[in-house]
Amino acid sequence: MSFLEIRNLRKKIGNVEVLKGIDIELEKGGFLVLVGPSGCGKSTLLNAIAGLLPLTSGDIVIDGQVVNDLHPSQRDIAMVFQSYALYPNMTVEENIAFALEMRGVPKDERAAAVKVAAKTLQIEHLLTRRPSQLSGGQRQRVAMGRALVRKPRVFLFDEPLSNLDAKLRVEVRAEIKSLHQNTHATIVYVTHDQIEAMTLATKIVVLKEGTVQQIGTPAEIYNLPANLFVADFMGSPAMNMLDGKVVGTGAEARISLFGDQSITVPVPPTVAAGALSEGQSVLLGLRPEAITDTGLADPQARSVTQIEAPVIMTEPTGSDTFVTAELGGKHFTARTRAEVSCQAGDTFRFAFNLDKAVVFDPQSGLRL
Amino acid sequence: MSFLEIRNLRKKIGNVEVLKGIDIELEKGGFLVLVGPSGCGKSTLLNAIAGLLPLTSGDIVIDGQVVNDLHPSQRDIAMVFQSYALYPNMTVEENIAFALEMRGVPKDERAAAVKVAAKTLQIEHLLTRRPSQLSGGQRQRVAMGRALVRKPRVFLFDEPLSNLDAKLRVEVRAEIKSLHQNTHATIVYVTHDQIEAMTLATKIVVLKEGTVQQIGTPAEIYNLPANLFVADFMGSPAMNMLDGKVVGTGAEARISLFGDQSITVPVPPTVAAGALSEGQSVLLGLRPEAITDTGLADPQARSVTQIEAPVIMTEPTGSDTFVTAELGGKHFTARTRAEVSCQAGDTFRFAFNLDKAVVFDPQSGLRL
Amino acid sequence: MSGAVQETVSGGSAKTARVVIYGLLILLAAIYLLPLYVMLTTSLKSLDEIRGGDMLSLPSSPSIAAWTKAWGEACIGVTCTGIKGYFWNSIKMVVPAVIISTLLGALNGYVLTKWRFPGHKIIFGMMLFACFIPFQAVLIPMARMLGMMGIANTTTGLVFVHVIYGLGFTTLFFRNYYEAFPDELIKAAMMDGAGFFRIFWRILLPTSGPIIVVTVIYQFTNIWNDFLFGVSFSSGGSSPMTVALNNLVASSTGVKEYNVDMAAAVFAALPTLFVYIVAGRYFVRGLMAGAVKG
Amino acid sequence: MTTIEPATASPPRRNFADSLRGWLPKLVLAPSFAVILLFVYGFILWTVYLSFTNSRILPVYKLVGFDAYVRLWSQPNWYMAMKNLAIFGVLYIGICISIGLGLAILMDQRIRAEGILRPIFLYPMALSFVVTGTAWKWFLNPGLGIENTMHNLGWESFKFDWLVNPDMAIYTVVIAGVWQASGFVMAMFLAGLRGIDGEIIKAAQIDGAPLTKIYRRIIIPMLRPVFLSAFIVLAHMAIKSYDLVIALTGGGPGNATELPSTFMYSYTFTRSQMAVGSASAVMMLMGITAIIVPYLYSELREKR
Amino acid sequence: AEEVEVLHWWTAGGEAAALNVLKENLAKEGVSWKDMPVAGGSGVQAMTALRARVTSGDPPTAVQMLGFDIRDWAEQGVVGNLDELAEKQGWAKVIPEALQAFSKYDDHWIAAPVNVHSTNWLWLNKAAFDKAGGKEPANIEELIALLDKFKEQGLTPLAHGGQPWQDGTLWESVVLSTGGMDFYKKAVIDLDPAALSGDQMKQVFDTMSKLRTYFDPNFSGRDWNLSTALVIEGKAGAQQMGDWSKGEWLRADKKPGTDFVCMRFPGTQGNVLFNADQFVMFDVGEEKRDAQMKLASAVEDPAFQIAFNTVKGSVPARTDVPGDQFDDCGKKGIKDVADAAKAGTLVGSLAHGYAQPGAVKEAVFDVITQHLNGQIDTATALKRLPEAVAAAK
Ligand SMILES: Nc1ncnc2c1ncn2[C@@H]1O[C@H](COP(=O)(O)OP(=O)(O)OP(=O)(O)O)[C@@H](O)[C@H]1O
Ligand SMILES: Nc1ncnc2c1ncn2[C@@H]1O[C@H](COP(=O)(O)OP(=O)(O)OP(=O)(O)O)[C@@H](O)[C@H]1O
Ligand SMILES: [Mg+2]
Ligand SMILES: [Mg+2]
Repeated sequence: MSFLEIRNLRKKIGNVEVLKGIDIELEKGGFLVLVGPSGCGKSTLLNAIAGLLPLTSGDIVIDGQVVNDLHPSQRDIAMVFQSYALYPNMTVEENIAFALEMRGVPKDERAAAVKVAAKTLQIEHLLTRRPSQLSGGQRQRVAMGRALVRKPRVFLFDEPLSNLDAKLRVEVRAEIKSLHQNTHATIVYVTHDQIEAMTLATKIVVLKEGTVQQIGTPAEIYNLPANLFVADFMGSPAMNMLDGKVVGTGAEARISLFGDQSITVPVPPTVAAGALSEGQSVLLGLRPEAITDTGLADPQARSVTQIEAPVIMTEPTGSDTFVTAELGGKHFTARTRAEVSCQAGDTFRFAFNLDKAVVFDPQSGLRL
Repeated sequence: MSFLEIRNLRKKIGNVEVLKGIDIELEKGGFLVLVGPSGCGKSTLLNAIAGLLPLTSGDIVIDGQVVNDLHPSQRDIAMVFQSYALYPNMTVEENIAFALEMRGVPKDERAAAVKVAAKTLQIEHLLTRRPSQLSGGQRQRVAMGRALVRKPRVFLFDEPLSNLDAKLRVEVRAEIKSLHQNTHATIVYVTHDQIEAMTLATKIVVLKEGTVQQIGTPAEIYNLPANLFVADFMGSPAMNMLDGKVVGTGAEARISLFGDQSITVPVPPTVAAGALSEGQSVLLGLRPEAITDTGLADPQARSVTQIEAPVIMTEPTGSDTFVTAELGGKHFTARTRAEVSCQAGDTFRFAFNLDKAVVFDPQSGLRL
Repeated sequence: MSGAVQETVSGGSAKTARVVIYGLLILLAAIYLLPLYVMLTTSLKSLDEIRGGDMLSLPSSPSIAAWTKAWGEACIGVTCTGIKGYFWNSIKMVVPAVIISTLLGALNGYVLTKWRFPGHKIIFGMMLFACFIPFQAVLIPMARMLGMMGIANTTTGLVFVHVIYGLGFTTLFFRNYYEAFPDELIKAAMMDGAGFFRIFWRILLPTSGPIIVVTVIYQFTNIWNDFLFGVSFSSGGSSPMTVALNNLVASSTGVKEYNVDMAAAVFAALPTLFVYIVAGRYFVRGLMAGAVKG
Repeated sequence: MTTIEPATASPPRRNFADSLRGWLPKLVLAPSFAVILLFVYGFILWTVYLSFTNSRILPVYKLVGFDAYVRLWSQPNWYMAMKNLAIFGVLYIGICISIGLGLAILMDQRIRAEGILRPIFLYPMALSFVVTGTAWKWFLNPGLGIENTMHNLGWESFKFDWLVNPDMAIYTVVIAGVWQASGFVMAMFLAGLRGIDGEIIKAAQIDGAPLTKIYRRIIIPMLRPVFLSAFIVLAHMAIKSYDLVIALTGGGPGNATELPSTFMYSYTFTRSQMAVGSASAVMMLMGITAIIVPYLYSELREKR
Repeated sequence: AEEVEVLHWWTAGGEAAALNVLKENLAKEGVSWKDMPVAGGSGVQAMTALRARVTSGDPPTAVQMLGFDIRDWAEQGVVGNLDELAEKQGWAKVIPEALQAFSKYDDHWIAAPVNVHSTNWLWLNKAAFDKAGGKEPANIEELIALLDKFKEQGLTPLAHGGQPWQDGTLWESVVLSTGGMDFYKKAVIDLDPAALSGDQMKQVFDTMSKLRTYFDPNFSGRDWNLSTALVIEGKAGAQQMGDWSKGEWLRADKKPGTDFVCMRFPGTQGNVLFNADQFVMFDVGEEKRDAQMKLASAVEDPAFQIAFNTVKGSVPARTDVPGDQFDDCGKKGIKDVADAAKAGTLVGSLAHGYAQPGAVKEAVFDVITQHLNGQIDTATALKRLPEAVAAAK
């Protein structure tokens, strides 16, 4: 049975419907990540769960109890904000203990609880400082401590890492992950960083303009995006979308690419049987890492097609080199090994691994 | 001959020496990227080049001319700021034309120049808007347009992409790159994003606390970091540093890892001949992408060692999975294929590709 | 601008709470309005009604006779042309004084934040401290200086005095505002080839709207309401409004025409009231933007 | 905050245009500063000098030592003024801040009519006491004002004669002063409240703090800088208060509402004891300095 | 054209109208009038403004001024010289000596006196007075008895405005009544410490305390004319005030003898505490001197003296002006002044600056007001009075 349930949730702010009927379920101990472009309603949804915004319609159910009318403080939820929202006038210790104090927990119990939380987060030496005396990463940890100490039923995180620099972000991400693994907390987490979403989530919800685009595990979202929006949104560089046409039918169907009859690839295994009809225009979605130099091609892959194409630009990142090439007037990006040396203008031979390719209907944008 | 030369540049602010003798040379049309942790003096150096800060000592030479005493407006330099520094009260067109206006360029010439720049950057439809009505990416482009229109001798960029979200960053990065390739402009670029540095630079300068750590091409910096600082700073996740001890001498020398006599690897080809002596403690630096699942191991690699280790944590990013494992009490991170399924607690067999491994002296921190 | 406390899911007591809040606010507003109310109603009453009646009652037969008298007929000294002439005197004094002091404050704020030099803090501190000098203490030496400069008893002299003693405030306002103005914009303009003044005119001033509003409101009300400088450094027909009002209201002999006094007082208050009501919202916004450290 | 120094600030070789560029900011500031130096600090020095003379009706410049100070500190009026300033200052500042904060908090509860209410609370600041003094005198006058109104309404025993009661008159000055300044204080607090990060309040709500506690424990402590600004503004207004007293009580009944500012004015200008007046001005300046300078110091130091 | 600039605090009502006569007279001589009215607190603001003007080196042509202020300003060497004109018009003969003492400094004429006020008057509402027996009180005791009768009628017995100068005006009348002219001179003019703290002074303060009980509760800070209005309207029985009070009665269309009674403050008949408005001529330089002389001459013009003083309630500063255009009170005033001038009992009023310099005056006021308002008791007042005087000297 699901622990957190959101049923047909709608929220109007002024005349704008910001959330247009959201349905989500999350099991106990699950880690739900909400992703979506800026302004899609992620924070609004999180605030609604927390009770910081009244709902227009729909229900929020926690552990079987409809909490729509409960005040935020009675929902037994903790929240970590993007700005951390630490109380600047209190020490770290007071910050962490504040929620307990509000609940009337006796002083020595509070102190003990703070100690435990501080130990978990390795901020014991900071307890007497004020937020202004902390670095970004430390503040982040205090904010987590404040949530942790309450042992709430649900944790909410609103873009907690977006104020950190890249290096720290990786570290704190790992901390959050291990925290989740150790405490088995139920978490709803907002981000617009796909890597964060992929690495942390047990379940990802992709939102766009107040509607759910897809709900699934990270692997499902990444490998089997429900539509073009999800495909494009998750992953960086974005998934390549190659114009194709179905040639042949049934088991013999192939897809010709780049408007070139001579380049055909087999229908990827991800496509549902009978979803394609001959002559149909499709978009073949292929992640950059599925297009590589021939040396890197996955030896276990079932269908690899090699295609030569002129190189437009190379971007060596050190660990890999992204190569942008052109075929049929369209660009695509491949991820090759860092050693591969090719330059703009060269013609290069790419290995297309079609095991993970997905096919979309260009009209509806849905995956076939 | 170098086009931009910085000779023994020092800058004191108050009592603090922020730049401690910087020497840099950049050829015409080069793309120099300054990287380094926050507060290392990147912006200060850029401001010094621009003439926005007086030097304490040293020289800045552009095209053979010492410009130390020239006012910023006379150095023929354009700068793009992190915040873009668009004039909020002017339209896009006025923003772009401002520098020309200040130089007394007649109105119709200005309009023509703006048109050309706007076309290059595809912002023609935005010319009458104000900065507040633009998205982050659009602002970025206007800021570039403002620099571009002046056709300066040198472009300076101070973290121009750090305000953009991940997706947009990739796009604009590509734009800057093609801009550089098309205009052959001489560019000095500050960032603390390694990917940006790697993909854009023809030359990278790594700064730390006001001193140059290493100057080199992106590949040199990434593959042959001069010291532990550079090694750690460039690349994400960071380079794994494995404790090692040299066993044997000369051509037979190997390095035993993890304090375990039975795990030995050959001395990597990057190590200078005779740099190692028997029994010496070393740090073996290995990038995460050089440690993979056995299925992905580079078939062309010369020395691959397979080692089994217990898995601590896995982080699937979609395109890859980062696996953190433990040996000899130390953690290391491997980049495996996304398909690889292993979980915390499993024992997993890793392939260590030593072609690109580097060895450091743990005392001095220098590469051997 | 949103309230600090947002709307949340709320219990049943919220309705009563709102009633209490509105009730309190309306009650307080009524109390705050009383003096103005009394001034207005009194100015519309006849003298007999004022003497006999209740201060708070509404006028039984409102008449604007007192208004026309105050404006055009009341005697101040030996001239009986009402306060209208003095109204314009005040305008002639306030407008240049506000413009000049605002402009100088803006320039000072600009230099003190964007063109710092060693000692800028001391200079700013000294200018700020100047805000706090009691004006009574400067009357005599000021009169001497004005005499020496040949602008004693002129509107120019009054403008000069108001500019000087307004400078501290205007500089403070603009400095705090420009402090938050990104340096990078200045750098960019410098590299674009703009000089000191052009940066100011073209970049800073056009974006100083909120703080200009605060400064203008502040200066306008202070200078308009000033009495001490007005009575000391002006004479007779060139006196500002407040001096004329005082001559009308505080005269020690003769029948007190309270309705005329009040009408004149309302006239004297009109411009500042107008400024506050029209620009009040920008005032809080401007305070946020710089005058108050939040 | 970084500082921009013009590139031309230090290099050795400079042509005229460059050196002008370096000097320009200072040149722009110079007139204002010079004027302040002369017309504020020069005058302060002049006042200090006068306090050591025996100037009476007009300044004389012959020094006679501390005579004026001796006389100042032997004036019962001066002690009364000091005592009144203490009472007035404490109450005026305390009540203004309390009411201003209270109003700001009420106004911050998403009030619909904010646009109407704000100017109502602010307008007293716009009016001089030359204008409103008469109305206030009426109000507080037992025969005309509130007391009379209450009597007319049938509440015969109502008594409000503070204005004419020497022991209470100073409190009427407080009332009128609060009326005038509290709206301005409200605006300052409102600006402060509007500047508080909404997420912090959300966090406190989730932490289970009721509204009262959110204000008491979180918001009000965060407004500390506003308290300081308000205190400074009010303190200096309290010390400089002059119109208020003159319009309301003229310093009476007796000398019950004498304040240092009225003391100084009357000794300098009506009593022809300019030296004593100057001495009292010097004392006032010292008082202001004691309040302002530490504030200025901390204010200017924290930036860096 | 010639111009005079006149600083005065007759800003409204009849006085301003009377000044208009002066203005028009001057206009006939081709001199325009630049008005510089500064109202408030019997010239407090005016003196401030004057100081600013003089300091700035641009004094007005003439300034309305009282008593010792004139001397103070004369000492500063900023005033002009009227000797020539005074000589020509024979001022010395027609202006009482006591006044001349202030109009001249160092034997030079510096001011043109406009009028002579006297302060030791008592004003009674005729109806109430008649009801109370209609007998003029001859001393303080009888005054108290009269006030008691007013009280019985349900009136405010004594209308008083609680401003320092009004308190002082009442006080000086009480001093004069209690101790006679000798005591007044000793205490107020000579500032004899013994007199200031002696038994007679104790009696004065006790009387003040007694009189205080006949005030209405609203007296604090009230302007004198409002107190007069109370008597006019029959809400109060009596007011002690200078003769300018009559102007209020006249403006209310009341007639002396029928509607109100004017009498010397009980026990002071034969003595006059005077207060004269004078136009002090400042040193304005040669070009403006001619106009200044015309102004001074116009001020001393008998026609103007009559026109002005009938309105103001005071008596002409010149003793040679016929009194037939004046009402009964005016005639009595003219006679009293003339008699007193002869008898040497025309003495300067303390409350209006003709007995002591401003500093002393204000210091005495301090004690009087505090005592009257119950802030200090009589013993303290007696102790403090000589101290305050000494400190202010
Ligand atoms: N108070 C408000 N009044 C009007 N519109 C609002 C308000 N709050 C939010 N919105 C609108 O609701 C939409 C969703 O906002 P929300 O903050 O939930 O986006 P988000 O997904 O969190 O974006 P981001 O990634 O930028 O934080 C936006 O279009 C926003 O403009
Ligand atoms: N005006 C100043 N006064 C004192 N120290 C300064 C000033 N400006 C910069 N610094 C110091 O100089 C050092 C370098 O600053 P700089 O801005 O160049 O760093 P940076 O490398 O650009 O950092 P970031 O990546 O955060 O932008 C920092 O330690 C900073 O504290
Ligand atoms: Mg959000
Ligand atoms: Mg920087």
